[in-house]
Amino acid sequence: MSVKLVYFAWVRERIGFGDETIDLPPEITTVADLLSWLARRGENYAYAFEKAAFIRAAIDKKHAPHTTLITGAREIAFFPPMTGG
Amino acid sequence: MSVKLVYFAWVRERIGFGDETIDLPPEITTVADLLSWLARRGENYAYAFEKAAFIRAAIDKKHAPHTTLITGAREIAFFPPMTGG
Amino acid sequence: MAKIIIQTEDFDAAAEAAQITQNRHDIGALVSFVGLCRDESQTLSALELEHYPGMAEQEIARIAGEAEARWKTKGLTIIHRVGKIKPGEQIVLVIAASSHRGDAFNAADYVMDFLKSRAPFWKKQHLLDGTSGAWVDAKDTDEASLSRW
Amino acid sequence: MAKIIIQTEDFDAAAEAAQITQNRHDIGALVSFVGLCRDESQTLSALELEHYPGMAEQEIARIAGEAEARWKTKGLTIIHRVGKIKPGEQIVLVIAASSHRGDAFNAADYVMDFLKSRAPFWKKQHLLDGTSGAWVDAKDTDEASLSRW
Repeated sequence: MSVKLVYFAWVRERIGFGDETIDLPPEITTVADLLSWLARRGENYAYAFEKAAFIRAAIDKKHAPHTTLITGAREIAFFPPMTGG
Repeated sequence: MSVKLVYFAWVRERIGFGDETIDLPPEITTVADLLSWLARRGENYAYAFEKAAFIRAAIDKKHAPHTTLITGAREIAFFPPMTGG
Repeated sequence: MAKIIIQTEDFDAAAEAAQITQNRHDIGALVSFVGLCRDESQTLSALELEHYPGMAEQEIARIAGEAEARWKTKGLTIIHRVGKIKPGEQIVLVIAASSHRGDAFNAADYVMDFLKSRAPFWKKQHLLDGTSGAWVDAKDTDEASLSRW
Repeated sequence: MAKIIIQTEDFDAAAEAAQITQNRHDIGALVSFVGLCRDESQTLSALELEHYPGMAEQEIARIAGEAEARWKTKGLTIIHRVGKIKPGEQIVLVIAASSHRGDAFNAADYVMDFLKSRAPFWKKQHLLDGTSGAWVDAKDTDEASLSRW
Protein backbone atom coordinates (compact mmCIF):
# COMPACT_ATOMS: atom_id res chain seq x y z
CA MET A 1 0.00 0.00 0.00
CA SER A 2 1.30 3.43 -0.99
CA VAL A 3 0.50 6.26 1.40
CA LYS A 4 1.46 9.90 1.82
CA LEU A 5 2.99 10.71 5.20
CA VAL A 6 3.01 14.30 6.46
CA TYR A 7 4.85 15.70 9.47
CA PHE A 8 4.40 18.91 11.44
CA ALA A 9 6.21 21.09 14.01
CA TRP A 10 9.13 19.36 15.74
CA VAL A 11 8.23 15.98 14.25
CA ARG A 12 8.84 17.56 10.84
CA GLU A 13 12.05 19.23 12.02
CA ARG A 14 13.45 16.02 13.52
CA ILE A 15 12.66 13.91 10.47
CA GLY A 16 14.07 16.62 8.20
CA PHE A 17 11.24 17.03 5.72
CA GLY A 18 7.51 17.65 5.69
CA ASP A 19 6.12 14.83 3.59
CA GLU A 20 6.95 11.65 1.71
CA THR A 21 5.10 8.91 -0.10
CA ILE A 22 6.05 5.38 0.86
CA ASP A 23 5.03 1.79 0.23
CA LEU A 24 3.98 0.06 3.43
CA PRO A 25 4.52 -3.64 4.05
CA PRO A 26 1.19 -5.47 4.45
CA GLU A 27 1.79 -6.34 8.12
CA ILE A 28 1.46 -2.63 9.07
CA THR A 29 -2.23 -2.33 9.90
CA THR A 30 -2.59 0.29 12.67
CA VAL A 31 -1.24 3.75 13.42
CA ALA A 32 0.83 2.20 16.24
CA ASP A 33 2.33 -0.36 13.83
CA LEU A 34 3.27 2.45 11.45
CA LEU A 35 4.89 4.51 14.22
CA SER A 36 7.07 1.57 15.35
CA TRP A 37 7.99 0.71 11.77
CA LEU A 38 8.94 4.31 10.96
CA ALA A 39 11.01 4.64 14.15
CA ARG A 40 13.25 1.82 12.84
CA ARG A 41 13.85 3.53 9.48
CA GLY A 42 16.69 5.79 10.69
CA GLU A 43 18.02 8.00 13.43
CA ASN A 44 15.89 10.97 12.34
CA TYR A 45 12.68 8.92 12.62
CA ALA A 46 13.84 7.31 15.87
CA TYR A 47 14.41 10.80 17.32
CA ALA A 48 11.04 12.13 16.08
CA PHE A 49 9.14 9.17 17.47
CA GLU A 50 11.20 8.44 20.61
CA LYS A 51 8.13 9.13 22.74
CA ALA A 52 5.65 7.40 20.48
CA ALA A 53 2.76 7.58 22.95
CA PHE A 54 3.08 11.36 22.90
CA ILE A 55 2.74 11.69 19.10
CA ARG A 56 -0.68 12.52 17.63
CA ALA A 57 -1.86 11.11 14.33
CA ALA A 58 -4.46 12.01 11.75
CA ILE A 59 -5.74 9.85 8.91
CA ASP A 60 -7.04 11.77 5.90
CA LYS A 61 -7.14 14.92 8.05
CA LYS A 62 -9.13 13.41 10.93
CA HIS A 63 -7.69 12.73 14.39
CA ALA A 64 -6.84 9.04 14.74
CA PRO A 65 -5.92 7.22 17.97
CA HIS A 66 -2.94 4.86 17.71
CA THR A 67 -5.24 1.85 17.58
CA THR A 68 -6.91 3.06 14.37
CA LEU A 69 -6.63 0.80 11.32
CA ILE A 70 -4.85 2.52 8.43
CA THR A 71 -6.50 0.45 5.72
CA GLY A 72 -7.40 2.65 2.77
CA ALA A 73 -5.68 5.74 4.18
CA ARG A 74 -4.37 8.15 1.56
CA GLU A 75 -2.65 10.62 3.90
CA ILE A 76 -1.38 9.94 7.40
CA ALA A 77 -0.07 12.83 9.53
CA PHE A 78 2.11 12.76 12.64
CA PHE A 79 2.56 15.74 14.91
CA PRO A 80 3.08 16.85 18.53
CA PRO A 81 0.17 17.83 20.79
CA MET A 82 -1.42 20.96 19.35
CA THR A 83 -0.80 24.45 20.69
CA GLY A 84 -3.08 26.73 18.72
CA GLY A 85 -5.40 29.41 19.96
CA MET B 1 -35.95 60.39 62.54
CA SER B 2 -35.90 62.22 59.21
CA VAL B 3 -34.95 60.16 56.20
CA LYS B 4 -34.86 60.60 52.43
CA LEU B 5 -36.84 57.98 50.54
CA VAL B 6 -36.12 57.33 46.85
CA TYR B 7 -38.14 55.24 44.41
CA PHE B 8 -37.26 53.73 41.04
CA ALA B 9 -38.93 52.20 37.98
CA TRP B 10 -42.56 51.14 38.49
CA VAL B 11 -42.34 51.75 42.25
CA ARG B 12 -41.63 55.40 41.39
CA GLU B 13 -44.39 55.46 38.77
CA ARG B 14 -46.99 53.96 41.11
CA ILE B 15 -46.13 56.31 44.00
CA GLY B 16 -46.10 59.26 41.63
CA PHE B 17 -42.76 60.86 42.47
CA GLY B 18 -39.12 59.88 42.79
CA ASP B 19 -38.17 61.03 46.26
CA GLU B 20 -39.42 62.58 49.48
CA THR B 21 -38.07 63.32 52.91
CA ILE B 22 -40.21 62.15 55.80
CA ASP B 23 -40.15 61.91 59.57
CA LEU B 24 -40.44 58.34 60.75
CA PRO B 25 -42.19 57.35 63.97
CA PRO B 26 -39.75 55.71 66.43
CA GLU B 27 -41.44 52.28 66.24
CA ILE B 28 -40.28 51.86 62.63
CA THR B 29 -36.97 50.03 63.05
CA THR B 30 -36.54 47.71 60.03
CA VAL B 31 -36.96 47.92 56.27
CA ALA B 32 -40.00 45.63 56.61
CA ASP B 33 -41.57 47.98 59.21
CA LEU B 34 -41.03 50.91 56.87
CA LEU B 35 -42.60 49.08 53.91
CA SER B 36 -45.75 48.20 55.90
CA TRP B 37 -45.99 51.71 57.30
CA LEU B 38 -45.60 53.30 53.85
CA ALA B 39 -48.22 50.94 52.34
CA ARG B 40 -50.77 52.42 54.73
CA ARG B 41 -50.04 56.03 53.72
CA GLY B 42 -52.27 56.06 50.66
CA GLU B 43 -53.53 54.19 47.62
CA ASN B 44 -50.46 55.03 45.58
CA TYR B 45 -48.15 53.53 48.22
CA ALA B 46 -50.49 50.56 48.73
CA TYR B 47 -50.32 49.89 44.97
CA ALA B 48 -46.54 50.27 44.81
CA PHE B 49 -45.96 47.94 47.73
CA GLU B 50 -48.83 45.46 47.21
CA LYS B 51 -46.30 42.67 46.81
CA ALA B 52 -43.96 43.81 49.55
CA ALA B 53 -41.83 40.66 49.54
CA PHE B 54 -41.00 41.38 45.89
CA ILE B 55 -39.67 44.90 46.53
CA ARG B 56 -35.93 45.42 46.89
CA ALA B 57 -34.44 47.98 49.25
CA ALA B 58 -31.15 49.81 49.60
CA ILE B 59 -29.91 51.79 52.58
CA ASP B 60 -27.45 54.53 51.75
CA LYS B 61 -26.95 52.95 48.31
CA LYS B 62 -26.23 49.44 49.57
CA HIS B 63 -28.58 46.47 49.10
CA ALA B 64 -30.54 45.83 52.31
CA PRO B 65 -32.71 42.76 53.08
CA HIS B 66 -36.09 43.54 54.63
CA THR B 67 -34.80 42.52 58.08
CA THR B 68 -32.12 45.27 58.04
CA LEU B 69 -32.32 47.89 60.81
CA ILE B 70 -32.78 51.37 59.41
CA THR B 71 -31.19 53.13 62.37
CA GLY B 72 -29.00 55.98 61.17
CA ALA B 73 -30.05 55.64 57.54
CA ARG B 74 -29.93 58.87 55.52
CA GLU B 75 -31.35 57.53 52.25
CA ILE B 76 -33.57 54.49 51.79
CA ALA B 77 -34.44 53.30 48.28
CA PHE B 78 -37.22 50.99 47.11
CA PHE B 79 -37.31 49.43 43.67
CA PRO B 80 -38.35 46.33 41.69
CA PRO B 81 -35.91 43.49 40.96
CA MET B 82 -33.18 44.87 38.71
CA THR B 83 -33.06 44.31 34.95
CA GLY B 84 -29.82 45.85 33.81
CA GLY B 85 -27.13 44.44 31.57
CA MET C 1 -8.81 48.82 39.31
CA ALA C 2 -11.66 48.51 36.89
CA LYS C 3 -12.73 51.32 34.57
CA ILE C 4 -16.44 51.91 35.15
CA ILE C 5 -18.62 54.32 33.21
CA ILE C 6 -22.35 54.94 33.12
CA GLN C 7 -23.29 57.11 30.15
CA THR C 8 -26.09 57.95 27.74
CA GLU C 9 -23.83 57.92 24.65
CA ASP C 10 -22.89 54.79 22.71
CA PHE C 11 -19.50 53.20 23.35
CA ASP C 12 -16.71 51.92 21.09
CA ALA C 13 -15.83 48.38 22.20
CA ALA C 14 -12.74 48.24 19.95
CA ALA C 15 -11.33 51.50 21.35
CA GLU C 16 -11.91 50.27 24.91
CA ALA C 17 -10.15 46.96 24.14
CA ALA C 18 -7.22 48.84 22.54
CA GLN C 19 -6.95 51.04 25.62
CA ILE C 20 -6.48 47.93 27.77
CA THR C 21 -3.97 46.14 25.53
CA GLN C 22 -1.89 49.02 24.13
CA ASN C 23 1.84 48.89 24.87
CA ARG C 24 1.45 45.69 26.86
CA HIS C 25 2.87 42.28 26.06
CA ASP C 26 1.53 40.46 29.11
CA ILE C 27 -2.09 40.02 28.01
CA GLY C 28 -2.84 36.71 26.33
CA ALA C 29 -6.63 36.75 26.44
CA LEU C 30 -9.25 39.43 25.99
CA VAL C 31 -12.93 38.60 26.42
CA SER C 32 -15.51 41.22 25.44
CA PHE C 33 -19.20 41.03 26.11
CA VAL C 34 -21.61 43.39 24.36
CA GLY C 35 -25.28 43.37 25.37
CA LEU C 36 -27.60 44.63 22.63
CA CYS C 37 -31.20 45.82 22.56
CA ARG C 38 -33.27 42.97 21.11
CA ASP C 39 -36.65 43.27 19.43
CA GLU C 40 -37.67 39.98 17.88
CA SER C 41 -41.36 40.92 17.83
CA GLN C 42 -40.66 44.17 15.93
CA THR C 43 -42.95 46.15 18.22
CA LEU C 44 -40.28 48.05 20.15
CA SER C 45 -39.39 51.68 19.56
CA ALA C 46 -36.80 51.80 22.35
CA LEU C 47 -35.83 50.50 25.74
CA GLU C 48 -35.48 53.20 28.38
CA LEU C 49 -32.79 52.41 30.90
CA GLU C 50 -33.25 53.96 34.34
CA HIS C 51 -30.61 53.71 37.03
CA TYR C 52 -29.97 54.71 40.63
CA PRO C 53 -27.17 57.29 40.32
CA GLY C 54 -24.42 56.74 42.83
CA MET C 55 -25.53 53.27 43.81
CA ALA C 56 -25.17 51.92 40.26
CA GLU C 57 -21.49 52.97 40.02
CA GLN C 58 -20.81 51.75 43.55
CA GLU C 59 -22.48 48.38 43.01
CA ILE C 60 -20.66 47.79 39.69
CA ALA C 61 -17.37 48.71 41.40
CA ARG C 62 -18.12 46.16 44.12
CA ILE C 63 -18.89 43.43 41.55
CA ALA C 64 -15.74 44.33 39.57
CA GLY C 65 -13.65 44.20 42.74
CA GLU C 66 -14.94 40.73 43.52
CA ALA C 67 -14.10 39.55 40.00
CA GLU C 68 -10.60 41.04 40.29
CA ALA C 69 -10.07 39.32 43.64
CA ARG C 70 -11.22 36.00 42.26
CA TRP C 71 -9.44 35.88 38.91
CA LYS C 72 -6.12 37.24 37.69
CA THR C 73 -7.28 40.08 35.51
CA LYS C 74 -4.99 42.59 33.83
CA GLY C 75 -7.73 44.93 32.75
CA LEU C 76 -11.46 45.23 33.38
CA THR C 77 -13.73 47.78 31.71
CA ILE C 78 -17.47 48.08 32.29
CA ILE C 79 -19.66 50.59 30.45
CA HIS C 80 -23.43 50.66 30.97
CA ARG C 81 -25.66 52.99 29.01
CA VAL C 82 -28.79 54.67 30.35
CA GLY C 83 -31.62 56.54 28.64
CA LYS C 84 -33.40 55.47 25.46
CA ILE C 85 -31.73 52.74 23.43
CA LYS C 86 -33.13 51.57 20.08
CA PRO C 87 -33.33 47.96 18.84
CA GLY C 88 -29.93 46.77 17.62
CA GLU C 89 -28.06 49.36 19.70
CA GLN C 90 -25.51 48.53 22.36
CA ILE C 91 -26.52 48.59 26.05
CA VAL C 92 -23.60 47.25 28.03
CA LEU C 93 -19.92 46.43 27.55
CA VAL C 94 -17.72 44.25 29.74
CA ILE C 95 -14.09 43.63 28.75
CA ALA C 96 -11.83 41.39 30.83
CA ALA C 97 -8.14 40.93 30.00
CA SER C 98 -5.84 38.34 31.48
CA SER C 99 -2.76 36.22 30.77
CA HIS C 100 -4.93 33.17 30.19
CA ARG C 101 -8.36 32.65 28.69
CA GLY C 102 -9.95 30.97 31.70
CA ASP C 103 -9.53 34.02 33.92
CA ALA C 104 -10.77 36.39 31.21
CA PHE C 105 -13.86 34.30 30.40
CA ASN C 106 -14.72 33.82 34.07
CA ALA C 107 -14.28 37.46 35.03
CA ALA C 108 -16.46 38.74 32.15
CA ASP C 109 -19.13 36.08 32.73
CA TYR C 110 -19.18 36.74 36.50
CA VAL C 111 -19.46 40.51 36.08
CA MET C 112 -22.35 40.16 33.61
CA ASP C 113 -24.21 37.74 35.89
CA PHE C 114 -24.07 40.04 38.90
CA LEU C 115 -24.61 43.17 36.82
CA LYS C 116 -27.94 41.68 35.66
CA SER C 117 -29.30 40.95 39.13
CA ARG C 118 -27.47 43.30 41.48
CA ALA C 119 -26.75 46.57 39.69
CA PRO C 120 -29.65 49.03 40.03
CA PHE C 121 -30.84 49.41 36.43
CA TRP C 122 -34.36 48.94 35.10
CA LYS C 123 -35.66 48.66 31.55
CA LYS C 124 -38.93 50.12 30.31
CA GLN C 125 -40.34 49.34 26.88
CA HIS C 126 -41.48 52.09 24.52
CA LEU C 127 -43.51 50.65 21.68
CA LEU C 128 -43.69 51.60 18.00
CA ASP C 129 -47.42 52.36 18.36
CA GLY C 130 -46.49 55.27 20.64
CA THR C 131 -47.56 53.70 23.90
CA SER C 132 -45.29 52.97 26.79
CA GLY C 133 -45.18 49.27 27.42
CA ALA C 134 -44.41 47.35 30.53
CA TRP C 135 -41.26 47.38 32.56
CA VAL C 136 -39.08 44.41 31.69
CA ASP C 137 -39.47 41.70 34.33
CA ALA C 138 -36.46 40.24 36.08
CA LYS C 139 -35.90 36.65 35.03
CA ASP C 140 -35.70 33.83 37.56
CA THR C 141 -32.95 32.35 35.40
CA ASP C 142 -30.79 35.43 36.04
CA GLU C 143 -31.08 35.04 39.80
CA ALA C 144 -30.51 31.28 39.53
CA SER C 145 -27.40 31.85 37.42
CA LEU C 146 -25.68 33.50 40.39
CA SER C 147 -25.50 30.15 42.18
CA ARG C 148 -22.87 29.05 39.61
CA TRP C 149 -20.36 31.23 41.42
CA MET D 1 -22.96 28.10 9.62
CA ALA D 2 -19.84 29.51 11.15
CA LYS D 3 -17.47 31.82 9.29
CA ILE D 4 -14.01 30.26 9.51
CA ILE D 5 -10.81 31.80 8.19
CA ILE D 6 -7.15 30.90 8.52
CA GLN D 7 -4.94 33.76 7.35
CA THR D 8 -1.51 35.33 7.78
CA GLU D 9 -2.88 38.92 7.96
CA ASP D 10 -4.19 40.54 11.12
CA PHE D 11 -7.96 40.69 11.68
CA ASP D 12 -10.36 43.45 12.72
CA ALA D 13 -12.50 42.14 15.60
CA ALA D 14 -14.86 45.14 15.49
CA ALA D 15 -15.52 44.72 11.76
CA GLU D 16 -16.22 41.01 12.25
CA ALA D 17 -18.62 41.76 15.11
CA ALA D 18 -20.40 44.39 13.02
CA GLN D 19 -20.73 41.91 10.17
CA ILE D 20 -22.60 39.54 12.50
CA THR D 21 -24.91 42.12 14.08
CA GLN D 22 -25.66 44.49 11.20
CA ASN D 23 -29.33 44.88 10.27
CA ARG D 24 -30.38 42.37 12.92
CA HIS D 25 -32.50 43.01 16.00
CA ASP D 26 -32.53 39.47 17.34
CA ILE D 27 -29.05 39.39 18.87
CA GLY D 28 -28.91 40.25 22.56
CA ALA D 29 -25.42 39.04 23.42
CA LEU D 30 -22.10 39.11 21.61
CA VAL D 31 -19.06 37.49 23.18
CA SER D 32 -15.68 38.07 21.54
CA PHE D 33 -12.46 36.33 22.45
CA VAL D 34 -9.11 37.63 21.20
CA GLY D 35 -5.97 35.61 21.87
CA LEU D 36 -2.79 37.71 21.86
CA CYS D 37 0.91 36.90 21.62
CA ARG D 38 2.33 37.21 25.15
CA ASP D 39 5.96 37.88 26.04
CA GLU D 40 6.30 38.52 29.74
CA SER D 41 10.01 37.64 29.77
CA GLN D 42 10.77 40.14 26.96
CA THR D 43 12.93 37.61 25.10
CA LEU D 44 10.54 36.88 22.25
CA SER D 45 10.91 38.26 18.74
CA ALA D 46 7.89 36.40 17.38
CA LEU D 47 5.80 33.26 17.59
CA GLU D 48 5.64 31.29 14.37
CA LEU D 49 2.30 29.57 13.91
CA GLU D 50 2.37 26.42 11.77
CA HIS D 51 -0.79 24.61 10.74
CA TYR D 52 -1.97 21.56 8.85
CA PRO D 53 -3.74 23.06 5.82
CA GLY D 54 -7.04 21.43 5.11
CA MET D 55 -7.27 19.64 8.42
CA ALA D 56 -7.16 22.90 10.41
CA GLU D 57 -10.19 24.34 8.58
CA GLN D 58 -12.03 21.03 8.77
CA GLU D 59 -11.33 20.55 12.48
CA ILE D 60 -12.39 24.11 13.35
CA ALA D 61 -15.59 23.60 11.31
CA ARG D 62 -16.29 20.43 13.28
CA ILE D 63 -15.75 22.23 16.63
CA ALA D 64 -17.92 25.15 15.46
CA GLY D 65 -20.65 22.73 14.36
CA GLU D 66 -20.67 21.10 17.78
CA ALA D 67 -20.95 24.50 19.48
CA GLU D 68 -23.82 25.47 17.16
CA ALA D 69 -25.62 22.19 17.89
CA ARG D 70 -25.19 22.65 21.62
CA TRP D 71 -26.09 26.31 22.08
CA LYS D 72 -28.46 28.64 20.28
CA THR D 73 -26.01 30.80 18.37
CA LYS D 74 -27.01 33.44 15.83
CA GLY D 75 -23.51 34.02 14.53
CA LEU D 76 -20.13 32.37 14.99
CA THR D 77 -16.88 33.67 13.51
CA ILE D 78 -13.49 32.07 14.00
CA ILE D 79 -10.27 33.55 12.57
CA HIS D 80 -6.89 31.97 13.29
CA ARG D 81 -3.67 33.52 12.07
CA VAL D 82 -0.61 31.59 10.93
CA GLY D 83 2.97 32.68 10.23
CA LYS D 84 5.07 34.99 12.37
CA ILE D 85 3.21 36.97 15.03
CA LYS D 86 4.96 39.56 17.21
CA PRO D 87 4.40 40.12 20.95
CA GLY D 88 1.20 42.08 21.53
CA GLU D 89 -0.27 41.07 18.16
CA GLN D 90 -3.52 39.15 17.74
CA ILE D 91 -3.45 35.39 17.09
CA VAL D 92 -7.02 34.18 17.22
CA LEU D 93 -10.55 35.58 17.22
CA VAL D 94 -13.77 33.83 18.24
CA ILE D 95 -17.06 35.73 18.18
CA ALA D 96 -20.31 34.09 19.28
CA ALA D 97 -23.65 35.88 19.02
CA SER D 98 -26.91 34.76 20.59
CA SER D 99 -30.20 36.00 22.00
CA HIS D 100 -28.95 35.45 25.53
CA ARG D 101 -25.58 35.79 27.20
CA GLY D 102 -25.31 32.22 28.47
CA ASP D 103 -25.34 30.71 25.00
CA ALA D 104 -22.86 33.28 23.67
CA PHE D 105 -20.41 32.82 26.57
CA ASN D 106 -20.63 29.02 26.39
CA ALA D 107 -20.21 28.80 22.63
CA ALA D 108 -17.13 31.08 22.60
CA ASP D 109 -15.58 29.34 25.63
CA TYR D 110 -16.23 25.87 24.16
CA VAL D 111 -14.78 26.77 20.76
CA MET D 112 -11.61 28.21 22.34
CA ASP D 113 -11.14 25.15 24.57
CA PHE D 114 -11.33 22.69 21.68
CA LEU D 115 -9.39 24.98 19.32
CA LYS D 116 -6.48 24.88 21.78
CA SER D 117 -6.26 21.10 22.03
CA ARG D 118 -7.83 19.74 18.85
CA ALA D 119 -7.11 22.15 15.98
CA PRO D 120 -3.78 21.36 14.28
CA PHE D 121 -1.71 24.46 15.01
CA TRP D 122 1.73 24.63 16.61
CA LYS D 123 3.71 27.56 17.98
CA LYS D 124 7.47 27.99 17.67
CA GLN D 125 9.35 30.70 19.52
CA HIS D 126 11.79 33.01 17.71
CA LEU D 127 13.92 34.88 20.22
CA LEU D 128 15.23 38.45 20.19
CA ASP D 129 18.83 37.16 20.27
CA GLY D 130 18.28 35.72 16.79
CA THR D 131 18.04 32.08 17.81
CA SER D 132 15.02 29.89 17.33
CA GLY D 133 13.69 28.77 20.64
CA ALA D 134 11.67 25.75 21.55
CA TRP D 135 8.26 24.78 20.30
CA VAL D 136 5.60 25.79 22.80
CA ASP D 137 4.53 22.77 24.86
CA ALA D 138 0.90 21.76 25.12
CA LYS D 139 -0.41 22.38 28.62
CA ASP D 140 -2.04 19.64 30.67
CA THR D 141 -4.51 22.25 31.87
CA ASP D 142 -5.75 22.74 28.28
CA GLU D 143 -6.50 19.04 27.87
CA ALA D 144 -8.06 18.92 31.36
CA SER D 145 -10.26 21.91 30.54
CA LEU D 146 -12.09 19.84 27.91
CA SER D 147 -13.67 17.69 30.63
CA ARG D 148 -15.81 20.71 31.60
CA TRP D 149 -17.93 20.05 28.52
